[in-house]
Amino acid sequence: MNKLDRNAMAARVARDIPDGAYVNLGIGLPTLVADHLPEGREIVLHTENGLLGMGPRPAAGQEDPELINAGKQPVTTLPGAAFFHHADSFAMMRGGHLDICVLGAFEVSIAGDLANWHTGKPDAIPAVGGAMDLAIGAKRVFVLMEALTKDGRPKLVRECAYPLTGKACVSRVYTDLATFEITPDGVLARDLVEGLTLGDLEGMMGVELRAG
Amino acid sequence: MNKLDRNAMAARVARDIPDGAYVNLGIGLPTLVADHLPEGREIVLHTENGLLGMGPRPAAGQEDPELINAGKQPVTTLPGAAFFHHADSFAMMRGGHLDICVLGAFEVSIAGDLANWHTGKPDAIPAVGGAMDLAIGAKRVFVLMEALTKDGRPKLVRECAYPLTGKACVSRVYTDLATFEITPDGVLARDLVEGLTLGDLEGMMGVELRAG
Amino acid sequence: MIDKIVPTLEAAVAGIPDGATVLVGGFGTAGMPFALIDALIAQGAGDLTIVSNNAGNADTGLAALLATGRVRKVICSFPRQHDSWVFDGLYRSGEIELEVVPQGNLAERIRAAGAGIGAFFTPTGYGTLLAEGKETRRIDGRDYVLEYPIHADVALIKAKTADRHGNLVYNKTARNFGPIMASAAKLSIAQVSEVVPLGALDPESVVTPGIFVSRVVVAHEETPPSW
Amino acid sequence: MIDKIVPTLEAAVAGIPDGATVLVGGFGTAGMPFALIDALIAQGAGDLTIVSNNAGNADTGLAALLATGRVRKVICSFPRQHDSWVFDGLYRSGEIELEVVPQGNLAERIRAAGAGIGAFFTPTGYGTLLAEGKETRRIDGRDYVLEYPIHADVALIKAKTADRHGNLVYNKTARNFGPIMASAAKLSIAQVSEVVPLGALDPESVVTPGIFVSRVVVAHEETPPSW
Repeated sequence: MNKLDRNAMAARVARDIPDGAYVNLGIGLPTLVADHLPEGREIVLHTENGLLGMGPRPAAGQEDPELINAGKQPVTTLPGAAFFHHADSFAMMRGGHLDICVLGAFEVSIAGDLANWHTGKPDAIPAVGGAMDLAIGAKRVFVLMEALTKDGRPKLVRECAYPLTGKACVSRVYTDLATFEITPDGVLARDLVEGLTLGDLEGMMGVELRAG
Repeated sequence: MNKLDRNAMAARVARDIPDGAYVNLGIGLPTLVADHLPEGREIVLHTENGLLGMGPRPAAGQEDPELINAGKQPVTTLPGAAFFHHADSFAMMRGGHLDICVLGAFEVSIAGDLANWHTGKPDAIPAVGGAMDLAIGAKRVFVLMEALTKDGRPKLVRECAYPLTGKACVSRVYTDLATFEITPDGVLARDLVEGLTLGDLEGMMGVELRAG
Repeated sequence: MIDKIVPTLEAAVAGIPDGATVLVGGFGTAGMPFALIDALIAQGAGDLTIVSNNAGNADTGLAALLATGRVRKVICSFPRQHDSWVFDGLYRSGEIELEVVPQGNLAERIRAAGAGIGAFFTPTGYGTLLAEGKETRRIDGRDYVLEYPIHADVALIKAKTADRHGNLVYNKTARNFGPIMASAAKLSIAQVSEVVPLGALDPESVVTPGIFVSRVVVAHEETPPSW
Repeated sequence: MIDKIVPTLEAAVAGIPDGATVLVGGFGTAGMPFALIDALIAQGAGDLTIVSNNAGNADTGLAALLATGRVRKVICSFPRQHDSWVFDGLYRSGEIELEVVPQGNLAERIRAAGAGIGAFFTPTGYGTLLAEGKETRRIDGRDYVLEYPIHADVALIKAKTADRHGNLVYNKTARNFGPIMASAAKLSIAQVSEVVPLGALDPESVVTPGIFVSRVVVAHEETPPSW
């Protein structure tokens, strides 16, 4: 069984982003999706700190401290870009105008609940940023994450143990083992990596899956 | 007794608008206030259809059909003007950012209730426009109206008979007979026209007044 | 490739279904999308709910649409005007429903739809006929009325300049309801005076980002005076 | 004559009282009004409530203000960062209160304060720890949480260019919270890179109309990188 590496995972998501889509890529692994958007598709990237039409990181020396993304990294603008303030930016998200949002996660439940903001540890300082807005802030919310934690526990779960970011908000989960479609009738698994059967996968994840 | 004419009434209001004020002038008689703003004061006029820094009517032939005021009459912009959309414009009003709003009225009650949008006639088609927003849309709401109806009934009343535009929203009423300050402790009358006593005025208006 | 520019007014209004709720921009004639309204009349959709500041003037624009009998209901702030005879006639004969909304609540309800807000407490209208039957609440010593968003199927708006992404800038007080209406409809259609190449609009000055715009059509028309 | 330009940073922050609620613009270092924050530190007001997206980075700006011990409470979306050691220390030792608000609710609550909205139903946060104890409601099949406006005494923001009326335009993503914060405070203070003559700003492109701005001060400073 060959798990997908981070670039292959990002490329897998990128393949499903259609021409013309308005997309927000979350911090961390999802940011990598931008590097794999298929040639010939025009995709408009949103960053919640007030920009549509975000372009790639500028060349060294060309960074502008006042042109950054949600991860506070330097970016550029593409032709057709627009700046707006924070209330307008989050109105755009909350109002369901983005086609797709790609997020990382600690856990996703089979009902599409998302946990990605808080470890729940009693001594952790809570910090949510835009996570809860992103969770409900697109027509479709894709999660991109490893299927298992470092110690081998599944991250697609019956019910989230971590504090929730949003309820029933995830449409699809892309992982290094398979892609999971969250539906009202259960979870469909597809794109299983070579050498992995649906039965194997069910065993590893501990939830019921159907071929999708 | 010399009642003030319309221009004198407008000039009386204009005298009380301080330098630097942000002001909305309602349709009708209040619009006339703009012609009487004292020299040397810089006053910024708001029109609720999306403009701060409204200037006077342009010269004949210079009208722009896309540059109008709330009364749908052609206007101009002054240096320092800004355009904005309707939600922002009414947020500006509702949020209490305007210093003064000057409105016409059918009736004002001694509690500061305002009636200026609807005659209440059963066959009238209701139409409110921005009246209710203006009524609550400034730090101070001034009413400019004749003190009496054409058939001699007072328009400053104990309780409004016409349907309300807003409750307890009027600060001051400028009329052709006197200026009335609405306070929690009752109505103060000042600036009585020559030849009119407070007693006369009380008799005409049918409400208790104090010299202010 | 994103290209929201459509070649004809007919293509611009294609697919608007019977029963649609349609936001129509404009305050007076400024920002009123006359060409799109005419195209909607020609297109033929009926049983419409129209949301606009007014309910038509004289015999053109919204008034012409109302005259076709294809409008079931009007939601507006100020239907009655000296030249609103088309609406007045339909209303008095019971052929059209009317919901009157204070102008700022109308704007905020449209904005709320675009912004994903479920409802909001507004002070405007409290204690008046237009708040009768509505939920109220005293918050921090002030009285408010609960108002709900106005979601729409279609928005017809007018802007000055667009690019192929649908980014828009407006002209003066013709901006009015355009930006919020664009955000509140599933299908937002803008008529513009000109289209410029992508990148020609300054990102700092774009008023409506293209994400809110579905179709753009060029319509050369003189704005008639409102006065 | 309206002239909101003040000559010094000291004059810009004069009169900020103890106990004030202060909105501080910026997302990362972009739009962070460092000069005004330093002036507030020098001015000495205490017992402050600070509303900002973050709770300070490294030892400058907001972090320096927190380090003075003059901040009672922070309302923000994301206090915890790799370099938020000043805040972290105060929080862990119980010397500062924290209210964490999802970023979009934070923005909308600030906007609501400026817009005179009494409260609003937002879907963000529903069903999470951050909505515990809050009023909820199901509207049209979706669940919402009721959130209240954040009114402030003071806003400290950064813009690019101003005129003497206080009209502002911003630079790129340094715009962020500036426009809504300017609208939500009784005393809104903007530091800008330059002042231009009245009339030099295009009325179509003004982002914050001067009505929302109380004082403007020119501060020449390099924005440090956020990365």
